[in-house]
Amino acid sequence: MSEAGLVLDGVSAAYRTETVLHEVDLAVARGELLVVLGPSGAGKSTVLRVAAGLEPVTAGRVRIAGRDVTDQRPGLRNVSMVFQSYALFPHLTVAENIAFGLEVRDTPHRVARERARAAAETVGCAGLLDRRPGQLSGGERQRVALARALVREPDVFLLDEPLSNLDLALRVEMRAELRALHDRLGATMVHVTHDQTEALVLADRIAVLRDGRIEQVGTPEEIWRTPATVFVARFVGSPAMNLLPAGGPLQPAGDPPALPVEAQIGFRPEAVNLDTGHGAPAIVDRIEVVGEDAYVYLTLEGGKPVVARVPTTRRPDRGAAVRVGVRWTDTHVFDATSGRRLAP
Amino acid sequence: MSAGSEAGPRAPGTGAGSPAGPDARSRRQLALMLAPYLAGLVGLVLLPALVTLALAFTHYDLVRPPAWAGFDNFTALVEDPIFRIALTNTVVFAVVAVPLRVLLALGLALLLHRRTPGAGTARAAALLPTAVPEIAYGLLWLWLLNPLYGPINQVLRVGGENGLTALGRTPPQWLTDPTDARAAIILVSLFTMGETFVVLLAARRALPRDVYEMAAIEDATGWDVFRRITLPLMAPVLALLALRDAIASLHFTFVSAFVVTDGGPPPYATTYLSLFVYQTGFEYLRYGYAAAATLVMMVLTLAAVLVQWRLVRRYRRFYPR
Amino acid sequence: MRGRNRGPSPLPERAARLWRSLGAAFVILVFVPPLLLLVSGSLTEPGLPPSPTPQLVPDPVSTAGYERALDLGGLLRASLNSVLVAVVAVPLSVLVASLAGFALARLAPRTTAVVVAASLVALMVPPTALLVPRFAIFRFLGLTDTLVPLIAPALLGTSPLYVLVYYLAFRALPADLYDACQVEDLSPVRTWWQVALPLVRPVTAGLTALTFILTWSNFLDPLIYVYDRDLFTLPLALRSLSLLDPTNFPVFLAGAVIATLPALGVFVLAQRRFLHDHSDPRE
Amino acid sequence: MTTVRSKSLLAAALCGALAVTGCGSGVGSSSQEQIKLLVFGAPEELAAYRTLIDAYEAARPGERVQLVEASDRKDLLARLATSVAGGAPPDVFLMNYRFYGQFAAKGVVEPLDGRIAASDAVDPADYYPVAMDAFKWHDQQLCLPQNVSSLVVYYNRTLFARYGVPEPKPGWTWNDLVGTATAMTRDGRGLVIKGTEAEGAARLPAVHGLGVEPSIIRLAPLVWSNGGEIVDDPDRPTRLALDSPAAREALKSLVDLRLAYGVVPSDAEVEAEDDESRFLNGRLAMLMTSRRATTNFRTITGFDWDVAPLPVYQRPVGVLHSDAYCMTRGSRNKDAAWRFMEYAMSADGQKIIAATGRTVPSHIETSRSPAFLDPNLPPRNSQIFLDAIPTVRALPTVSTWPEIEDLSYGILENAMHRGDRLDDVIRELDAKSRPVFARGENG
Repeated sequence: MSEAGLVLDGVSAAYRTETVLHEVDLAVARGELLVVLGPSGAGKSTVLRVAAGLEPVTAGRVRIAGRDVTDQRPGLRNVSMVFQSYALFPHLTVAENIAFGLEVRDTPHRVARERARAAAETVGCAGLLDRRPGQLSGGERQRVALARALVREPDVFLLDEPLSNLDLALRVEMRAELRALHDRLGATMVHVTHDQTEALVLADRIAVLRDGRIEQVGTPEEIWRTPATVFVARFVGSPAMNLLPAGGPLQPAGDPPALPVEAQIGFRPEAVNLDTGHGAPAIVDRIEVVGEDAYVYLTLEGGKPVVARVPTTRRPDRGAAVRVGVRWTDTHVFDATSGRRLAP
Repeated sequence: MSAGSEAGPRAPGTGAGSPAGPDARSRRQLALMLAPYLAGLVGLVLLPALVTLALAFTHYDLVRPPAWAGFDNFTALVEDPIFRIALTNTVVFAVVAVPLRVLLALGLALLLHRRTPGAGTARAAALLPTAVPEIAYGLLWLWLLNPLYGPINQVLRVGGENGLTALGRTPPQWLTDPTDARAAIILVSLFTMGETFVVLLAARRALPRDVYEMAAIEDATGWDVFRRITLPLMAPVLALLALRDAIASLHFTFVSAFVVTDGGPPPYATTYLSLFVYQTGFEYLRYGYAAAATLVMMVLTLAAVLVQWRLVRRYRRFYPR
Repeated sequence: MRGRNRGPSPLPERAARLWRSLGAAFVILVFVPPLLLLVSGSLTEPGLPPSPTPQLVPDPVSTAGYERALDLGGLLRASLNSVLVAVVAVPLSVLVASLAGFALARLAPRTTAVVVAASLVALMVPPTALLVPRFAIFRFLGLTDTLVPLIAPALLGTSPLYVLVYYLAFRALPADLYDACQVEDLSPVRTWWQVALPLVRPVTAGLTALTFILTWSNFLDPLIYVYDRDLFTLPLALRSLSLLDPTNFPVFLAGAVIATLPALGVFVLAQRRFLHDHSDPRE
Repeated sequence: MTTVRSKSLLAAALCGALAVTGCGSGVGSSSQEQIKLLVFGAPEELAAYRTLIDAYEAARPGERVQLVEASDRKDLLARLATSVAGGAPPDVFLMNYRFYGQFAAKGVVEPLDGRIAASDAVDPADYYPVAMDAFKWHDQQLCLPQNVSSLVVYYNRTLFARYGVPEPKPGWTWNDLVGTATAMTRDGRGLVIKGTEAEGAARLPAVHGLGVEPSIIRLAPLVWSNGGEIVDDPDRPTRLALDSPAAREALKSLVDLRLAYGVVPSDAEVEAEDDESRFLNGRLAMLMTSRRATTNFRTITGFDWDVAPLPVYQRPVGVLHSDAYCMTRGSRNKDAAWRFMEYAMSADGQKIIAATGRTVPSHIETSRSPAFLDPNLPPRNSQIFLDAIPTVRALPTVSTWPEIEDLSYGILENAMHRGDRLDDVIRELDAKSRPVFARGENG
């Protein structure tokens, strides 16, 4: 890995008396876009706030661009942050908002304004410079917040669910722009989200967080193909991965790997085959049609649920008896007690 | 009032949610709900005030029937040295005490709005003097300010000799020196800014937290944060409070001047308009004249209010909703 | 300064908290002594030559000031009257203010604008300008020399300001809430009582305390409208004590303590509600 | 004042409020033949009036008097004016002749000549004429004086004995007063000191020689005694005129008590402890005031005290202090009010008030009776109050006199304590009093 842009080294953090981060190790390479993914309450924002210095650490070190900043106040860390609410100053114009960080650092007024204009152009909000936040739409505010973050050319960008307040179409559009911006700037970015699609689309690498602990760090492909834990496996992907006891009603086809006694097998809905003549018998409970695809919710004998994703045109009827088949090559095996991945 | 960054609430009843507004039955009920207040407002304030203000154009001594006087009372006011002094005293008080009160309240709100050891107690302490009934408060200060035996001057004299302070100076002559007495009245008024304090405390707490975190990331210093964020965000509330205080300052000088200094030390050092009106109206039986002074007082207040209101309006444009 | 919202890493955080605590201690040191002196002064033996040096604990501690104050000022009877007035006037006033504030928040904007403007004008009227015409009204109604003129300001919500505060509070409630009530066909009175009022409890607590204090310390009204000594309220009784010589300070301070304690009590009870520390909303 | 409709609206609202609370009705507003007596005074004085009323109600069953208490003159004026304007005045009020002028001029006070003539109980000849005359307005007797006091010097006999200074004697002069006061101004160790500003800061007197307030009513007898006048024309005054040499000299003598001799407490000392309390606490050797202080001084147990006549400047002159019962023209119950006034003015009523020590009875016979001269109650020398009566003069009666007293007090206080130049003081008194006199009406 090249020189690190941001390193959390065994960082713990607490809110009041409750520990919200447990010895988190995380290294973000320079120029990398890392997405921190996790359900709400997992401590995602705390990771950012600790990196920014808004939250004190109770243990561990924080390094930015090779400097140990653990004891530095936020202003000295040379990071910038985009808040979920954007945190624009309502009483300042867009230009003043963008230039704020420069002006409080005593950058000459004209230089600050020029750089603010340049930053605004970069994110495409140069036409809004004289407006005030109250007059902007959600997407425009988002752009202003981005411009404000990048005007100072910080070592690390911290983005706290910046897309969550936008409607779906805008979110998709901004997602692409954000990725393009990152590629253009080559900046180090840490992006927090609970949206797995956003994470998969945007990230160079994803760190999955659960209850203040890192479950897995890897490229989107690694996260998708080889989830390290049951949690990651089920959190990424929609509908979530099917999970059954290894010796249960459904036996995958092909050569089984060596299995311990207590194991679970997991397979994504895409891997399920309803057309095979063999496999475990199941009853179709309900069907959700989402455009070309249909999700078929089934119950195996013994009551275990399974979801299958099939082309809409080939969906079974509700109440139909089908046979559920899956292959070992599409199956993940987890330890039933620890939830950790066993093979491969 | 809160200057939050998110879209503000719609005015209910006027919003798109209820295009027809309340129906007739509801309107009747709402009118009934408003009725007691309207009766009180009109019957106990507006009509009596109109009567008094009409009497400003008469010679009226509270005893004989009023006689039309035109603008006599007003021309007499212009030439009345005591009125001029009272007016000056009032304006000086308002100009000095109102900003001091608001600034003190703001300082306390900013100091105490967060959880720190002692902050809760300090908040309560800052509010307590406001809870003391006016007359009792006047009595307390009458004693505190006693030039020889009052605790304030006794403390000031600690370490000094022969009735002087440790610095070898005479302690302030609160009740006998005109300047010191004016300062005393201002001091007395400073302790009762509790209402302003509470409102500012609430306003400060309503400010969005992430804006401050943003500023911290930008390494804005305390002064920058205060000047560029806190102050502008709280400015509308501050302006309204200053406005209210300016109006109220015409009234809250009354009891302290009435009980503590009795308008003195001579000549008229703490005779404020409120006391002037009371004296001329009720002690010298020149009610028409006092009414004229009241009218002048109200016109001045109104002018001050309008000026401040325009400033607030100008500021309000920053927050289109 | 205090502008920095969140001291970031442990060290500056601790320093900031320390400074704030020191500041809080300073505030306590400035604001509490006058009240302590009020109590300690009232417990001084009256008639003794005043001590030449400041003392916080009087020597000897004496309740003679209280005895004389109760005796001279008729404070017991006056306290009873004050309580009577407050018990009737304060709830009535809060009721009137909240009803009116709610109606203002729901009525047509034009009506509201007129009433709000009239209320603002009313705020500017000095109390002295109202004494004589009000006397005429109360006499016309045969109410002078009763406690009614002291209760009457409750019709105004005690101060138009309080009505305006309620108005702002009710207006700040989400419009959806009122729409929902309308859909449920809740009458305005029920909306006020069952939905709006419970949502502005801190406002009610604060205004109740302020109304109580204003009513409790009302001084000009009883001075003019009440003749009968048996109807005197506390401020009027204190007024006669205020004419005692400064060296009789234990007596009039005792009176001041008696008048202050109930007001302080109400305030302390109420401030728990409107000054309550909300925990920071966090992830 | 308001339209009938809004009144009835208000009435409805108020009644509604009362119905809700179920309280208020039945308080006050009794339809009995009760009269209202408006007085002001310290708590002890008010107690004296309550005694008088109790005695009256006991002596005349069926009569009811309600005492309306104001705490000071200003409160009394405010109440009286408001209630008169509102159409519900008290039936009787007690007021000093210096202040009744504004009500007399405005026709608030009911003339009493007819009732006096018809009365068996009140005979004008029984009362000191100087007091009766003070309440005549345009030759009508408006009020009946309850007392007739003058300015005297109270002194602390125990202190005089301790320092071996001879006590004041009748016929003593102003110079004697200054000398005595100087000799009685002592520091904590009992040494004679001068309490003027120059040295005052270093050593504050523990005992002051004399207490006298810088007011017109204290200055007037001094000026008169020196052959001067305080106004330009005592019958038709148009200004305060202290510009005559005699008046100027008297004024200088008064302010010199503080500025030159330092025998009078400074303004800060007076604010800290007024003269009456200072005397009461044994730290004032002499106090120039009227009979009114006696009630308070009778509570003194720690030392012996007495009164001496006012010192003579050139010739003996005193100044009248007198309060009277006045009946309001708007009273609904004038006969009952008159019956009470008759009682209060009778020997019985006068004795009750005199027994409190507060008054010198205006009833000549009572003033010479033990009710006033009781040798067992201090001051032993009460006779000097009576001796002074032939020489007392009244201040001019002008309807705006209260304003004149207030404005002159401020100016004189600054003259005495701040040392304003006398010429400026005299000019200011002249200039500022002119418009007030011009607005006034004379009786």
